[in-house]
Amino acid sequence: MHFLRTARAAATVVAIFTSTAFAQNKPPEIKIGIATFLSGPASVFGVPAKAAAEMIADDLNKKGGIGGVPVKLSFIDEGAGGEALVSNYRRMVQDEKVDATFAAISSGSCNQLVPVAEDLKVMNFMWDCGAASILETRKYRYNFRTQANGTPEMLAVLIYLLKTKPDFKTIAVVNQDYAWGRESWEIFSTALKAMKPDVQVVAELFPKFGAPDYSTEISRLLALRPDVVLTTAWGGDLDTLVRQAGQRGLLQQSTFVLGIGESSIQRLGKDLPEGLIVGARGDHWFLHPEKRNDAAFKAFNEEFKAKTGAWPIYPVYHMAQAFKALQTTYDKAIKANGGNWPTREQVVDAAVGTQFATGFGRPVTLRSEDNQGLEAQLVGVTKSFPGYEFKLLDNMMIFDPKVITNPAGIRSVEWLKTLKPEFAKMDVPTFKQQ
Amino acid sequence: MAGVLLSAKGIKIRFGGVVAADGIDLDVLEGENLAIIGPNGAGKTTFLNISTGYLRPQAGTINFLGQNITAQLPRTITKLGIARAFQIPQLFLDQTVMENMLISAASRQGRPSGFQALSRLPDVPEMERLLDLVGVSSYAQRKARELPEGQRKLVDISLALALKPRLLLMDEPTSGVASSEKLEIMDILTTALAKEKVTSVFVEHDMDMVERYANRVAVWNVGKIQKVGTPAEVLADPKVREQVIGI
Amino acid sequence: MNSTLAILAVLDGISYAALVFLVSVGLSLIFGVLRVVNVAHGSLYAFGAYLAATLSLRVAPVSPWLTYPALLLASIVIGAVCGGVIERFLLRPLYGRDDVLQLLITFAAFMIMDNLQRMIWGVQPIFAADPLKLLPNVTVFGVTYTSYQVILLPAVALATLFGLRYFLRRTLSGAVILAVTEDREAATAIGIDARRVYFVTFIIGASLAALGGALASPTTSLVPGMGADMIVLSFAVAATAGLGQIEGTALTALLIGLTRAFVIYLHPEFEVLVPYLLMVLVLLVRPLGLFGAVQVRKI
Amino acid sequence: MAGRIKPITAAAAIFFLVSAVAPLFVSSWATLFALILAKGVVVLGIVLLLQAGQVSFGHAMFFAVGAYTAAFWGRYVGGGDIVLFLVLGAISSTVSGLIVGLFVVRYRDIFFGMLNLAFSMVLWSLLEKMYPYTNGADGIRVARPSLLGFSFTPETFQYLILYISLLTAIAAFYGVQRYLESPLGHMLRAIKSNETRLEYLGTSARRVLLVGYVISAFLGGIGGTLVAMIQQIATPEFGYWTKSGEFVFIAILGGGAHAFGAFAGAAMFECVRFYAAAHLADSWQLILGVVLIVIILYAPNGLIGLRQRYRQSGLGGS
Repeated sequence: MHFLRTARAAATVVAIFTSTAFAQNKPPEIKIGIATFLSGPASVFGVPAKAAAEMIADDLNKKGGIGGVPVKLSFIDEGAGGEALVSNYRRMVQDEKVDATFAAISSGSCNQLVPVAEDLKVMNFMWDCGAASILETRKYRYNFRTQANGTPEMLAVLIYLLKTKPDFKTIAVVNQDYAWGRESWEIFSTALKAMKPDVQVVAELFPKFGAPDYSTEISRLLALRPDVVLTTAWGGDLDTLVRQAGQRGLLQQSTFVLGIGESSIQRLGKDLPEGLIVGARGDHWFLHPEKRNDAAFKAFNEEFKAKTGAWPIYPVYHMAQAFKALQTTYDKAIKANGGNWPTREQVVDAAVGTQFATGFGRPVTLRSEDNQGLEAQLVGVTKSFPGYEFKLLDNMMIFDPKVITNPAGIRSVEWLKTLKPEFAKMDVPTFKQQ
Repeated sequence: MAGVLLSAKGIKIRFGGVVAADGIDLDVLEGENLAIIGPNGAGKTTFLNISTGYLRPQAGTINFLGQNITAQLPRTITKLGIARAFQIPQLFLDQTVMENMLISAASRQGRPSGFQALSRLPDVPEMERLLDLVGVSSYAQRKARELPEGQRKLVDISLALALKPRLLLMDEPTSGVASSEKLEIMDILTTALAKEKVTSVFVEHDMDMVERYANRVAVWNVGKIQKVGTPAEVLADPKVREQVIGI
Repeated sequence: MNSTLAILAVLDGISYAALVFLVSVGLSLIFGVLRVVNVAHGSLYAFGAYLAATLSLRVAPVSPWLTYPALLLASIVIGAVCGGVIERFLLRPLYGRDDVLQLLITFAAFMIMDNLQRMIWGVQPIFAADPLKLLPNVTVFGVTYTSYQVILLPAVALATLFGLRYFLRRTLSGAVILAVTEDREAATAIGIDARRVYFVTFIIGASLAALGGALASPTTSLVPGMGADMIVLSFAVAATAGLGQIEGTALTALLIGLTRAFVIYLHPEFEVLVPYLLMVLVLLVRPLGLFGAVQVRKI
Repeated sequence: MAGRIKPITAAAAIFFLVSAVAPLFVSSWATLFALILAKGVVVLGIVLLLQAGQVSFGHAMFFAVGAYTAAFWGRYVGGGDIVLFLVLGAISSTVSGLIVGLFVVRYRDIFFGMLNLAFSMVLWSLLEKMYPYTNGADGIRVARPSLLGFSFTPETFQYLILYISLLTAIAAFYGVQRYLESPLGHMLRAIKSNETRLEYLGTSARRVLLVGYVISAFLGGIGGTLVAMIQQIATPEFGYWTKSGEFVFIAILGGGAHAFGAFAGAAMFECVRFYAAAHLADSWQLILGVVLIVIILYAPNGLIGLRQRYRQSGLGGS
């Protein structure tokens, strides 16, 4: 087994090159590798998030960086496809020797990169991907999720629906046919069955991801006349669906629930009517009712608007959250190390259980049992307001993450099955758009 | 009298309105060189196509060595011992002449290997002999594409000979060959056929060739056989002279 | 499923078929004449859509009615410029060479155009619905349709079908194209400039792809990658019909459109499978497609 | 002829040697080279069919079959071993190659390509749509397998899989080389230049093509299994038409005339993609497209053809 020996020798070589343990001098920079969509449909999230990352890094470095060390970013494209993504991620970690990575937007990418990060012993923040299962199946040391997952996100939307429209009898779903579309419906429908068993599901439609045309689906829904239509689609798909449905009167006929519609509001402009229930994947809204008068929050939003021409959407806030988490973690690690620069492992130790103020909403905690972030959820309903070319959210509810996130150690679907109708009666503060 | 090798009975075929074979009866005898003549469109090539299974007749049967081969696949008929040479040489242009020959040899033996090198087949000397016999051995290592037309024609015939057939059907073996070379090629060819003990049928337009090389001639006209006989008999027939040869 | 739903499904199927036909027939025409499968066809579709949307958004503030000529202009510009460049500089040097190379160079064009599209128009979805909104809605059994989709699109498709038929069967240029399709050598022998015919045909085919895109643009969000799916779909339609068959392409597009619509009503899970499964089944039974004609090789 | 083959074989030997040694110095190359080798194995299958003048625009289906074999095993049986995966991948792709092959070898040229495309798109739609079994578009994770019962750390595994890929690639290269020189291989090439003649020599062209097709499916499957283990995932994208196009692309890039073209092309393709993605994240497709056009227009025999052309001109013609 000659090659095995060679391989072992090689591994030793690698180990010598990569491990940079022991007494640390302050490095010249903290390198952060970021996986985001720069191509493909999901670049509607990835490109604004990249702009945000660059803006945040600039601001951070102007203020002296993290613990006095400037940050340096490098990006890889999630849209390049599986193999290219993994090889580029490895290159970033092994050749560029980044100190931490933020990966990624799609749960598919996270599924691929999380084990790689664990293998390569690099701290990774899942900054945007939502599949609950990733952290439920295994306990990771190096992987953290700096935001919520699909379970509280969908549950918040569902409870909002049950609170605001308690009498609906029928529901249909039109979701993109991939993990998020399927999983979000599984979460939503499981919880719905548990909390309101009498509702009838009249159609489950999963058009192909990136489908250019929903005419037939819309005809079918127009004929079926469900009380509620749920979709967790996003990006171009959601835009197309909403516009085609609006054009043909479907939005007026049924109550539409856009599970993660916050990211499309500005783009849809006048094509988005009033009265749609919209979720935001977290408590993200550029006019967040609890933060809207916060100077730093306003400055961030204005700066982003000036830079990109649009108000921030949730991936922008998710990116910012990852930075806040990193900053908090480093500060904590430096403090724990008696003011000296921490090793990589010490930084990872510090990340466990960190609570950090995002500045964009309520604080987030990285639950120490499973490294899952606990993030509040904001849901509202669309309404026109003077001075805006697009709809704003009104009657916003902000949900407490500790209540609507499944406890560590219980798989979300199992937990959702245990919910009772009374669960939806919880007290949730409601905010008017001012 | 030698035995009957190939026997066609009542062969009929038509393409749309054109009758290409209208009740063809013909026996090919062991050891002979039978020439087929006739005007263009008389159905000569169609007869070869039917005999080798490229076309399926609408009526009639073909027997070879007493076995019914009507509408069998070309490769099945080839396996039984009928080889064919073409009016336009059909070679593997991207391979060398020797490789062409060895493919033919490997085909004859069946169950070709996927691992032994072609160039190491034990048939190499035999193929060299055949190429030598036909007079193209100097081209053995050249790509078939590089050969002049006359030589291609000979290689085409060698490919057929490599199959060790009982019967060789040739479609205008000297067409496309400069007239100065025709005699030489036919000389080489008939010598080789005699040596290999192969019976032959050849379609031919050149009456000189027919006179010199055929034992027997069959005259085709509008899908029918007008006359069969020795070259002298046939070429003396005034009707044949008028309608077929055009004198 | 009752008869009302069946009628709804037919309407959906027709409007889908109309768009698919426009794109597929261009592909089929190009193959019929040049014997090239144009993999960049989907990109021409996407470029047509993007340019149409860009122009529409420009002219809509002046008068929304100007968006219709804008759609037409966009398809002609894309067809002539992109189609012209592909034929003249990529395909022409390869005539007479291996088919694989011709196919693959259009694949290269597809990759480049896909990338250029992102560079020119960015990655954010673009939407220009003015042409759609100008036309009134129609209601069938209480279900609302846009007349753009159920009337205008099928009308354009029919006009294209009959226009192409007329052009090929009744005009001199069309006769020349048909002559080249049927026998290139003979056509060249009687003095037809085959290279010009190729050039013109490719531009017509490319314009049809772009027209498909332009007409689709008011109904859908334009996003990166929209071309890649269209090429296989239109290829499936053209191959199922028999490459080069114009009327056949129309009937096959209709067949696929209707089957797809009924499948969405009855078994939505199998929607994506429909065109490809039909293609496999048809090709297994009729290798030359439903309407393809056999050609015997002479030996 | 011997003079034509030998320098290429030497180039192949150097290439394999570099793949074995270079990653020891740059650790991120381990995965890069493993991918190049695994894809080279798939492209060998394309090169094989190119000998017969046939282009399969659906060969990614066997790549996907190989990859999903490993993925399904991990998902429904659990665990897994490199040798087991390779054997299973080989079996499943060979069997599916035989089944699909029985249909497609009746067709030639564009029809062959079309039918392959159609089959692959059916497989792709099934992988996409059978969400409960396949996870749809997200694919199935392939856990790091053991080797003959020994399990490995991630650092060791990336080298292990590199050397497994290398051994597979060398074996495949040698096998294909031998096959192309054999009577069956020559008959495969004969299909391209004159199928009618082949039939008139008493050989069934369909059977010859079927053997070639099954071998090429086998290679596709092996390559797919390797890539699934290297990437630790299998997704429907593995079977999408653009993937098939990519394989044909690589074959033409390297040069379809010789087995080494597969590896030369794969190396070029992956390196351009790897480094273009690193430095010009947004234009790797553009670069690859331009490279392909230049190759097709100016070096139709691919990268290995370039070398031959250079050599011929160096000899001063004749």
